[in-house]
Amino acid sequence: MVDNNQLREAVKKTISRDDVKYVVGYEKGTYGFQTTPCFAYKPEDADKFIFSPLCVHNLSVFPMLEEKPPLRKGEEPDKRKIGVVVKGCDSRAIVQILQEKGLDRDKVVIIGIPCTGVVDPKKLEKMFPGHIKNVEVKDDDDKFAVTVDGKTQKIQKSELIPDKCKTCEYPTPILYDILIGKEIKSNKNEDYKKVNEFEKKSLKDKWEYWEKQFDKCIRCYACRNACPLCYCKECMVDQLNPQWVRRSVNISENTAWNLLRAFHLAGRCIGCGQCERSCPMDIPLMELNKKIEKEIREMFEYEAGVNAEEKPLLAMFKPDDPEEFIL
Amino acid sequence: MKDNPYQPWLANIEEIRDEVGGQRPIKTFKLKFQDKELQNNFSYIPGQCAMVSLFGEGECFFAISSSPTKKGFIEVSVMKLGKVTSALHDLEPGDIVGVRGPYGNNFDVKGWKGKNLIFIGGGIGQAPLRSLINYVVDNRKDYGKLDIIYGARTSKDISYKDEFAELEKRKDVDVHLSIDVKEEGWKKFVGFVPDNLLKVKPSPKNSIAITCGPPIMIKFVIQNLEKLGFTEDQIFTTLEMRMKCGIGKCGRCNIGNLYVCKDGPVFSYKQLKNIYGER
Amino acid sequence: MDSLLLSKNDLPKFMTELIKKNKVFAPVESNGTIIYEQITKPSEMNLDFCKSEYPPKALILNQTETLFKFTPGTKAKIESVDIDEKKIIFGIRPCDAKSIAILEHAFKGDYKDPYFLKKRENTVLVGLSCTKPEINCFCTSFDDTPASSKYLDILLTDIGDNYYVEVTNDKGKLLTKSMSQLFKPAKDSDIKKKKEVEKKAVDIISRHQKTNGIADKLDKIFEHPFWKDIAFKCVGCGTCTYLCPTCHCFDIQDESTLTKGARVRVWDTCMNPEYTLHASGYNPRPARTNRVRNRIYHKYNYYPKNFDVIACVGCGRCIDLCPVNIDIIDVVTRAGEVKP
Amino acid sequence: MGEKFEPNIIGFLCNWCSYAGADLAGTSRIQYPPNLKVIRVMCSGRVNPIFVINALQQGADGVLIGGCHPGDCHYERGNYLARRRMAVLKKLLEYTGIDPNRVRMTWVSAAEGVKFAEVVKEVTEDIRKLGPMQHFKRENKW
Repeated sequence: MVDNNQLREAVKKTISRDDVKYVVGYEKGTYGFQTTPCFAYKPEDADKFIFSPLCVHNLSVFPMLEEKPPLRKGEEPDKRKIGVVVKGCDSRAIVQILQEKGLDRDKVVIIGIPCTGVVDPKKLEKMFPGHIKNVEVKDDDDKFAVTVDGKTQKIQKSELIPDKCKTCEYPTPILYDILIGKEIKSNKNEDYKKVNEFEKKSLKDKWEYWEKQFDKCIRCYACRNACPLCYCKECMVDQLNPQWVRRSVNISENTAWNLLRAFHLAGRCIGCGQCERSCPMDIPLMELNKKIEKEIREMFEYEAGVNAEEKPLLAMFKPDDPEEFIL
Repeated sequence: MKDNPYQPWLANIEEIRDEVGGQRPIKTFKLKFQDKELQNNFSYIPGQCAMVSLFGEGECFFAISSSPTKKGFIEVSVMKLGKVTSALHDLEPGDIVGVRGPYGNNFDVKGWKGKNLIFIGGGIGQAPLRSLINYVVDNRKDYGKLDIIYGARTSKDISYKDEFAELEKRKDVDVHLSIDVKEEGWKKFVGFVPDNLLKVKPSPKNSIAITCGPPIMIKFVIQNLEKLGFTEDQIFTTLEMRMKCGIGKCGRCNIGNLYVCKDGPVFSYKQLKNIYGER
Repeated sequence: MDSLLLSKNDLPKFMTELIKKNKVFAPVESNGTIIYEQITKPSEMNLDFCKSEYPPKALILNQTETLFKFTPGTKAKIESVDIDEKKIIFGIRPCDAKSIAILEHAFKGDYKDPYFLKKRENTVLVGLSCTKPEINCFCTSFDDTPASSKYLDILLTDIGDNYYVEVTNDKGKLLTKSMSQLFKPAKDSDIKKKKEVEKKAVDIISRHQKTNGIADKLDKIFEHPFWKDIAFKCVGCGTCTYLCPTCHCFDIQDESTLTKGARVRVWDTCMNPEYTLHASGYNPRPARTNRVRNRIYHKYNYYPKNFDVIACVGCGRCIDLCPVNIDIIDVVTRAGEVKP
Repeated sequence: MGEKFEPNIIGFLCNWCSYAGADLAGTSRIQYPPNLKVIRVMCSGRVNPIFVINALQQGADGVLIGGCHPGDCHYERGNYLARRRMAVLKKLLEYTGIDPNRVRMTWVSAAEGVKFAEVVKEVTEDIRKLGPMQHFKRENKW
């Protein structure tokens, strides 16, 4: 359970520093159970900051979205830091970006929040449909206390949390400047149950499943744009010369896009689930990401986003990497 | 094709002229429609544009740089920049391209009769002006004094060199060329186009100034024109944007509620001041 | 306008007849979401829904459309494509039908878009009144109701045992006349029942957008810092524009193999920086603020200026699916309140 | 139908070893199936998975990547990096229901003409058994 006052104090303190441009955190959304990213430019702005199990967004995407307009003559670049409120999983995204040198450590102030699991907005909306006002969700040990129109109901966490939280190994941010509350140790274990289950299927069944999923894709690239780790200046699908993936929407191009997106996050995806949450067509993108995560754990004993000093997975090797598939 | 604005007519490349070499070369393509009747009926006014496509590569929106007074062909000048323009630069005479148009509005050649015209161009921005200059020169008696101010980075970057030489020979046209950086053997003005404009000092009386070039140049040219006493409805410019359809449907070239492809590319400074939007 | 009754028991018969002679697209449940797909028998339909996530505009303004075919390279030839397909969209909601009428403004005018207009002409819209609007529906903010027949050829409204059928034009009449044995004339009591159903649906809608004078207001606040406030949380995912039933922007690209090719038009989104990027590297809309503002202005200022109608139907898709809760109801209402 | 299926295989061979190995096989007149269409790359590390996916899209039934033996890479580590990449890609393909045997990798040195021919034989036979690649081939339906 996070104390909102403590969070606001920390944000106030951070934004009062001269070398901080703004702090990004969460505030209440415009309707229903929504929360939304919010920005503090001055200490008063901190008063709207909250943290609750509804804060699902991975805010570490915002430092990467910063536009760098060309400087006018004699103009100094804005070297101030950006403050980010992060949960355990979100902090791994920052670690991973630091590892890839996408961001300098002294460009961010990390306000860490030990997280005991967020809710899956889709599951919540299904259970309590159609509520616009007067709703709240609070953390209550192994339950969520969901308040709707003054009536509070306690619901087992396992019913509402997304899959990623069920097996979360890093509830406390790995890297932080300020920690709100006490560290939490995880007793959970990533067992890749779903992946193992799916692997047992035949190739034909697997393709049948994915063909249906990829067929739904409308190639809006929301998965890419929402992902904190998709920060390439020019994405390979936007390249025109050569044009690897055509823009027309059909199973061939959709499959190519989805496979390449997953591959480009190999050893980089930290499992925040932002892509799947943003997908308007509900494609289970995390299943692909988890599969790769499992394989690199098994093959290379590597985990993304835990050690900023390590080299990126695909930029290094060990002489004894598995090679039984090589002729 | 007539009832489908997306489908281009086929045209043969008659001739390709190198205008400028170097990093960003410019070539002028002389195009002739395969359909003779169409070629004879294809009418346009200076300032209008056409969509030129290379099949398999894509389409680009260009100002028609030839004058409608020269019949039997159209010309476009292309700077090598992106995918399509690079592919166009690899073409040879005889190759086939697609052309659709003419699109957009035009310079008010009728309304400007009897007025003094000042053309201020920079770099590839001369293309739409060239069409107008040739038109005006071919109808010379309809117009007052003509001043052409043109600048490029170096003397090698000056486009339409031969035509400028021809114009310079004429007594009824004043040509003021400039280059940005000092060069041996260059006897004309050295400096930026807006400065050359101040040196030439055209009178605003009964005059129209038409400017086209890089955005930064246009900005300072307009400032200097106002200094010289030009009012905002005496200044005209042409704009460019990324375009795909050319007919105001695809949405990307809007400045406010106007589409540059359909409602532009020619705008008076008065219009530009009154619409808001990114450009 | 004709007012008729169709017994609910006769709906399958009606649909079977339609399918016999026409390509019929209807709401179908697939992987937990509703999409409009071609059906071969009435039982494939699912009419228990509010709206499909993927807008039915895609049946007229296809996401991928072949403009024409060609032989690539420097010795090109062109071949036109056939666009004469006729179809019926059954179960389209009044809001989605309105969106098609709004889109039509953009595609007619000086240059007529044959692909959209032909398909529009060849499509019969058989609508179904919406009886259970969801939390983000706000069609009533545009003087419309979930049971308005204005933009449809035929509108069916569930009034208990029967569908109350409104036939608004000749296109619709042609359909109902060919199966006149299935329809009975409606009585005054049925009209009353429809009104009740309509009122009930209207009452469910609890979110409203203040659109009064919004176009004029936007004229005054283009440079307002308010837009930065709104846009800063945008991650630029583009979901709002892809799923918007009134967004019409597209990209045109050539696709080719060595021997054949086609010019293809695909949906595009103004939320992508690449959308306006010039070949020279210059971008007139480089920042999120520019792009988010352009989206709102296109709908609430440019469109009213050009075509006298707000390009929003209040379906709420962009609000439902925005990953960061940029809420167009809230944005526009607040824009109406900021001081210029 | 009735015509025997001849697989189309794209080979990305590294300039320093595998390509030279293929050359040796040729000059030594060792027979190997003509199904392999070779694209020379400077190093197996140059092979971006996008190449592989794109080849499969454009009508290849299989892809063979040839590099130097571990430790022999002209650029010291290119083949090691390629090995990691392809290991991940193959797992990903398998997970989505595409037979990972369509993407093969081999170490062939400049002296191994015989090995090269054998590898091509094996890969061709394997892919012949798998049949044409149909999962996400471009249909070019215009």
